[in-house]
Amino acid sequence: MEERRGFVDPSNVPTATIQLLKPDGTLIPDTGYEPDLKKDDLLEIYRYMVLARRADLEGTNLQRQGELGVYTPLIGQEAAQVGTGYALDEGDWIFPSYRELALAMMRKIDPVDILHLFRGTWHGGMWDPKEHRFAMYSVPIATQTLHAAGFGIAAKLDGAKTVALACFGDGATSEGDAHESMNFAGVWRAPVVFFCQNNQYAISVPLSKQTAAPTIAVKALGYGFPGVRVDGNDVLACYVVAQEAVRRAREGLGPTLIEAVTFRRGPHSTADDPTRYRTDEELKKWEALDPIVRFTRYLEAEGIITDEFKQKVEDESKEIAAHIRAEIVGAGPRPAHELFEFVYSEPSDILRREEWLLYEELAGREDES
Amino acid sequence: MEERRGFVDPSNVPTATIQLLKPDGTLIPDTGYEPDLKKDDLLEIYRYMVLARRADLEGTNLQRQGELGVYTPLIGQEAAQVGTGYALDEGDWIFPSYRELALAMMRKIDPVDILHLFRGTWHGGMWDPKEHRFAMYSVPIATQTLHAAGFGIAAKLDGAKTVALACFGDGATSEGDAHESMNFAGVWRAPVVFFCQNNQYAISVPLSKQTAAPTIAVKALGYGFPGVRVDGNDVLACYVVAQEAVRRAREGLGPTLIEAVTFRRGPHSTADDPTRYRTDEELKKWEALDPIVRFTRYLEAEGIITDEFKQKVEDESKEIAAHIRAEIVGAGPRPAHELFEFVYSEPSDILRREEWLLYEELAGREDES
Amino acid sequence: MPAMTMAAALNEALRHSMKADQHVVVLGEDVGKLGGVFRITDKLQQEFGEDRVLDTPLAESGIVGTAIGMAMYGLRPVAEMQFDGFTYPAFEQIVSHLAKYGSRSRGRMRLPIVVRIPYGGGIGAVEHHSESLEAYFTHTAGLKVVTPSTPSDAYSLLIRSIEDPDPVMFLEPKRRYWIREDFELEPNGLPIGKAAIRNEGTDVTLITYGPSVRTCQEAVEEAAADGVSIELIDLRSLIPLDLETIMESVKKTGRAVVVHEAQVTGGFGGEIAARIMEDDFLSLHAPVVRVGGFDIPYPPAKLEDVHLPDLDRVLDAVDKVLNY
Amino acid sequence: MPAMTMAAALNEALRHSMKADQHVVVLGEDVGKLGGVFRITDKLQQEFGEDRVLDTPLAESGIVGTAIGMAMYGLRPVAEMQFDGFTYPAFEQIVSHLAKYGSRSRGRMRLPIVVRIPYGGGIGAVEHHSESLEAYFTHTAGLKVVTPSTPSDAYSLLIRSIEDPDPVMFLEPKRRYWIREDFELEPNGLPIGKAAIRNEGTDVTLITYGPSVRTCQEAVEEAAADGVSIELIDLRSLIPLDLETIMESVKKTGRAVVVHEAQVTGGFGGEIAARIMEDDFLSLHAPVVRVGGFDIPYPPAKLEDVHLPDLDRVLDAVDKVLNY
Ligand SMILES: Cc1ncc(C[n+]2csc(CCOP(=O)(O)OP(=O)(O)O)c2C)c(N)n1
Ligand SMILES: Cc1ncc(C[n+]2csc(CCOP(=O)(O)OP(=O)(O)O)c2C)c(N)n1
Ligand SMILES: [Mg+2]
Ligand SMILES: [Mg+2]
Repeated sequence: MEERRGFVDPSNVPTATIQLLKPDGTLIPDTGYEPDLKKDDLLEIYRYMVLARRADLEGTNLQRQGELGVYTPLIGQEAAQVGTGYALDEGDWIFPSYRELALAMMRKIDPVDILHLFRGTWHGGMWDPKEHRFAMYSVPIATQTLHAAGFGIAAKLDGAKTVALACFGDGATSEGDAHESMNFAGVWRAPVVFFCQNNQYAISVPLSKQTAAPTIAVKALGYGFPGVRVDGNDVLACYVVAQEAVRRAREGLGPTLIEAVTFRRGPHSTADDPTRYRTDEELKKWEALDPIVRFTRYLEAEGIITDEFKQKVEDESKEIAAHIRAEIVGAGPRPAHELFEFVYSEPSDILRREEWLLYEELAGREDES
Repeated sequence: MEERRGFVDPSNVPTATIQLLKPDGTLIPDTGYEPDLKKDDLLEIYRYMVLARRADLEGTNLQRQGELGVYTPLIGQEAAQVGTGYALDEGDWIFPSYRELALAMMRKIDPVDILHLFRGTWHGGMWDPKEHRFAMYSVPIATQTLHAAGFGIAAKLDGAKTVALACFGDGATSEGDAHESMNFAGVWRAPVVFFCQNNQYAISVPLSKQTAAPTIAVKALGYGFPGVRVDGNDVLACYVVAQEAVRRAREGLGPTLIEAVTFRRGPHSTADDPTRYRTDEELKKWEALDPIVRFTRYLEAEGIITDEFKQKVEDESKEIAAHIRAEIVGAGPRPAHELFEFVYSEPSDILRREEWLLYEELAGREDES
Repeated sequence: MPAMTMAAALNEALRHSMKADQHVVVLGEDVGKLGGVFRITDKLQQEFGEDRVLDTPLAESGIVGTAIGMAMYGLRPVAEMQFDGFTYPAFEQIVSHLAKYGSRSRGRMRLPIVVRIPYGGGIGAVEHHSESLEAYFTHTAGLKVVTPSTPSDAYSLLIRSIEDPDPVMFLEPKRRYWIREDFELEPNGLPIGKAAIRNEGTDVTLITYGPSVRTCQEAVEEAAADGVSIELIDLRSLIPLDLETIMESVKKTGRAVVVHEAQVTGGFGGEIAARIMEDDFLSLHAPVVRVGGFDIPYPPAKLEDVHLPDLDRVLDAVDKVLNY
Repeated sequence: MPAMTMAAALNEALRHSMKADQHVVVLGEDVGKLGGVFRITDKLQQEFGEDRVLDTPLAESGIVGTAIGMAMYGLRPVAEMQFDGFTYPAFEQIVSHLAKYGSRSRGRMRLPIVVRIPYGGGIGAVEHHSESLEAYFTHTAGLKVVTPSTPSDAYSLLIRSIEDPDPVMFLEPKRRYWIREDFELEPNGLPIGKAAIRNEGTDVTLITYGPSVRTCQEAVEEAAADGVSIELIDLRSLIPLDLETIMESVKKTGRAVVVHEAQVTGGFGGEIAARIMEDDFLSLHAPVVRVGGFDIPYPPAKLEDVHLPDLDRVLDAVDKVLNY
């Protein structure tokens, strides 16, 4: 970094982005990275990306049909999530925000359990966080990054090798909690991978209005650990970078900040109208960089994937979609008593009273009808 | 900055500190900085440092005598504040935390008005912030940095050339508000100078436990503006660095983060017991780096200062101390009605009622006695 | 003029204030190009430019904290919190500075800031988008707390809040954004601190505010059909509180019910109930009964209807105080 | 054993819990080498090491947020907020996660976290060091809110709070840190959620908690000298609230006064007053009267004595309900 009379200068921050695959799917030579992925791994990665996209589409469809209150589409970010998730061990924990469908599916969470959140069945989702090592969805921006930091610090204190993956967006980098989490994790050199999906927008706000930083990755320097920019639509690049970050974490070298440069091709949520703030060209440009197309071309060119396998995955994705529809369409609410059941380990007297009041009301409603 | 396979790496961050004066007071050649200070300026800087130290000592003394509830000594940080403050214009605004006595005195605030805060006469202090372009003291750590950012943004929107100086400590850099303020100011390229007095400790917590960042200055990169480390016990270095930051701000180039490396030689506050967490050697080392001694040696060696002038300043400082004692010792409380007067522009009915209640109580107390 | 929604009325109020005073600026997440997620700031950036309508980074403490700095410079910022549940990151700036700066500076530095917050439930939203957080502010001296229930009042109260020299937490009942009313675009005569009697009555005083006013209006009609005459008070402003209007009504009716969406325990209803009792115990023929949400985190959308006070819950309470 | 201060009792409670359960960790600003600004964590880092007693960076949202992550890992964190007024940066983590994670996860992820907060006034401190913030938490479903008034209770309640499976806001009445009591270092029989009757009486029920218990005890004695018999209830836990003990007493006395330091408007006193009225209006011979601070930001030290409820203000209220 050049020093202007002793000043550190943002204009000298490297902005290069790690890429292994060109958009046409050809492997870039001499990147210094060599993914240690066998054929089965590569096909599994392909499979997760395709399944996630299909389940995601179903989320959007179901919202359009009135079956979900709202939905936050993932489309375009499959490589970032699957590449990163593939670098984790089963026992590692994932701390999602609200767009981590692909990561959730990699953790064997039924997408139905995610969509129930958006249906309004239950806040947080319906899965067991301990069974899946996948925290509940977290809507308040950046707050979950602190949970990941705390989890990582606890693992470190415990001498465990568990890694925590903190998922957040470009907009989230502006929140105080994102700052505090990276700072805490840095101080303890905790095994945390900070995984920022820079999809260029926070609802309508483009990155240029979110921060003047030359990259998001450079923010890591302020916390004393490395940061890296990776092409978020290149699943192999996302994998190798995450693998390095996970290795560092597991070996006790501390956190890494990954900035996966990608694009949110859908609306922020189904309630959003992106035509108000972004152009068609922008969208088209990123559609041309589709992560699944890119990876498929690579697999095809290398002769790794067969039409048969593609068909198998296509069939599986249809099954998932059908399963989602079957479970979500017309699903009833949870029984009302659950509202009182989980507030504390034991409901208080006042809560019990209120619960009785509700039953009386509900009985009254039934009498009327 | 070296890239390790595309990673930005904190181990390559420059940690050099800008210094113009050696501890023995000799000028370092070829620093690239040439302070544009005339003799009168140099003497004025000397004067402020000496007066601030004396007023500060009086704060500690008065607390020891039971005249103040608590006091947060400044000793050791005079150069950082006076050097920086001297680079500001009169119309620029200062946003202090609670240790900015020297800056306050440069703004012609009567130290008595500061000490009344510590006496418990009035929260915030007794001065008029608009008259002195000096915001009220701010105790919640880092919160005032956002006020400085907002002020700077407003000035920018207004096309004004006013600069906002945000004062905060090394510990404050951990708070979300410090992050958010630098990020906001960066986005608007607002005329804000972020002035961090890195005095090595946040109460008992040393910088090494506060952050793993190689420097505080490097945090600026994450907000897209320059950062700089300066010897905070070298008043000339503090001046030139602040001058550069103020110039950038005034010319519309945006914020700068200054890390003034110094030491809090006193306790955190008079309620604190530093023997629990720091060594005598550490203190001694920094006493040897005393900023006033260093600057005096320089002024003497250059033949700028006379014994007569020193005496004059010494006399003035005694007057100030006497003035402080005279005003503070035994000072009565503010009249109780003021508690109600300032809550809103107009007290509400309920407040008026409560005020009456209080008067009845006070009358009752008098009856009893 | 044709009937206008509350959302449009708020938009017009902002427009009015921005035209009337060039020191008024609007800031928040997505308030610019997008016009806010509820379109309350729709087209304002087009009309007034990026220097008057600021899309901020995603940081609520930053929004309120910089608004404070802007006010110190001399502006009159109107800050938007995108949803109730995202106000909490700004809590320190609100409680420790926004509420206290006037006092701390001995009245020399007032902060004429409005913090607009769409609040309350009933819109089928995901978590954190349906919070009734007014009680956090009514317990914080130095803040004014205002909440309209009709489009015309939304218009007036927002203009008056922006003109107010003190910080105002302006709570917008988001489930009522789309109710319509036919009214002149002129601030009405009611200042902040004055309640509105939405229905005169003699049997019971029903006290409420914001989103629950509508529910209570239905209760008034339903009760009237049963021959029960309810006096309906819409508080409009919780701080300052128009105790006079409340007490006059209770003196007349001898019975009172307070309704809000927030959980009952620790809610503002307790404050009103306690004040009524303290001020005029002897007029009361029955205890003041509170109607509100349960003491649970706001429920998922599919269960919010069992949580929110509805017509029946209000009428049950009215019955209870009548038949005490 | 010799009389012990509340500060020392809290220190012993932490020591006991850390010995009893290796998952208990303590974290906060200056809790390590310094032992906390009030020395509540004194010597714990020496005894249990830096892996059990963590000096954190200066960031309260960070402290509570990482405590949540630690609890998710399986630890039982005890987080210290250095002062009441510095809890606000953590408000979002407290309200949006600490309080709600149990519900959100359908009971699968409970957060057994204690957030210790020295609170209240009376120590002659500078701004933000004397806040009574309990009402913010009592209005937040999912939190338990506990506050001791004596050294022995501080000891018991802290141990029980650490054992509790739910998040507990543990409010320590800092002006009472130095009161002394002679007691066995054994948790007493009273669980969280049970109030203590500090004095049995027949004429008036005086309900209070935390720092005000002491003030009310003086009032009890003073009133007794005048022949007035006060039943004094120390709530110990605000959430859950021991309504049973309160109502039994009020049924007996027919008169109640509630005392706290917090500003009256929106304070927890309103909740108690409203509940008493709702639950047993007919037993009341007089309105429940609230005694508290004024509706102003906490005053500067030199004026705090006129603000804080003192013996006289309590006795005035007792007179008022007696002579109603
Ligand atoms: C604390 C908080 N403030 C505001 C919101 C409203 N909100 C929801 S998503 C969003 C944008 C998030 O952008 P980013 O972090 O880039 O994630 P992305 O949605 O792009 O995945 C905002 C402002 C929120 N959920 N939480
Ligand atoms: C939000 C907040 N948390 C905690 C405190 C208590 N506190 C007062 S000063 C201080 C340390 C500040 O350290 P630093 O920022 O380095 O400033 P210094 O005191 O060294 O000048 C702490 C923790 C506070 N005032 N505000
Ligand atoms: Mg984004
Ligand atoms: Mg410091």
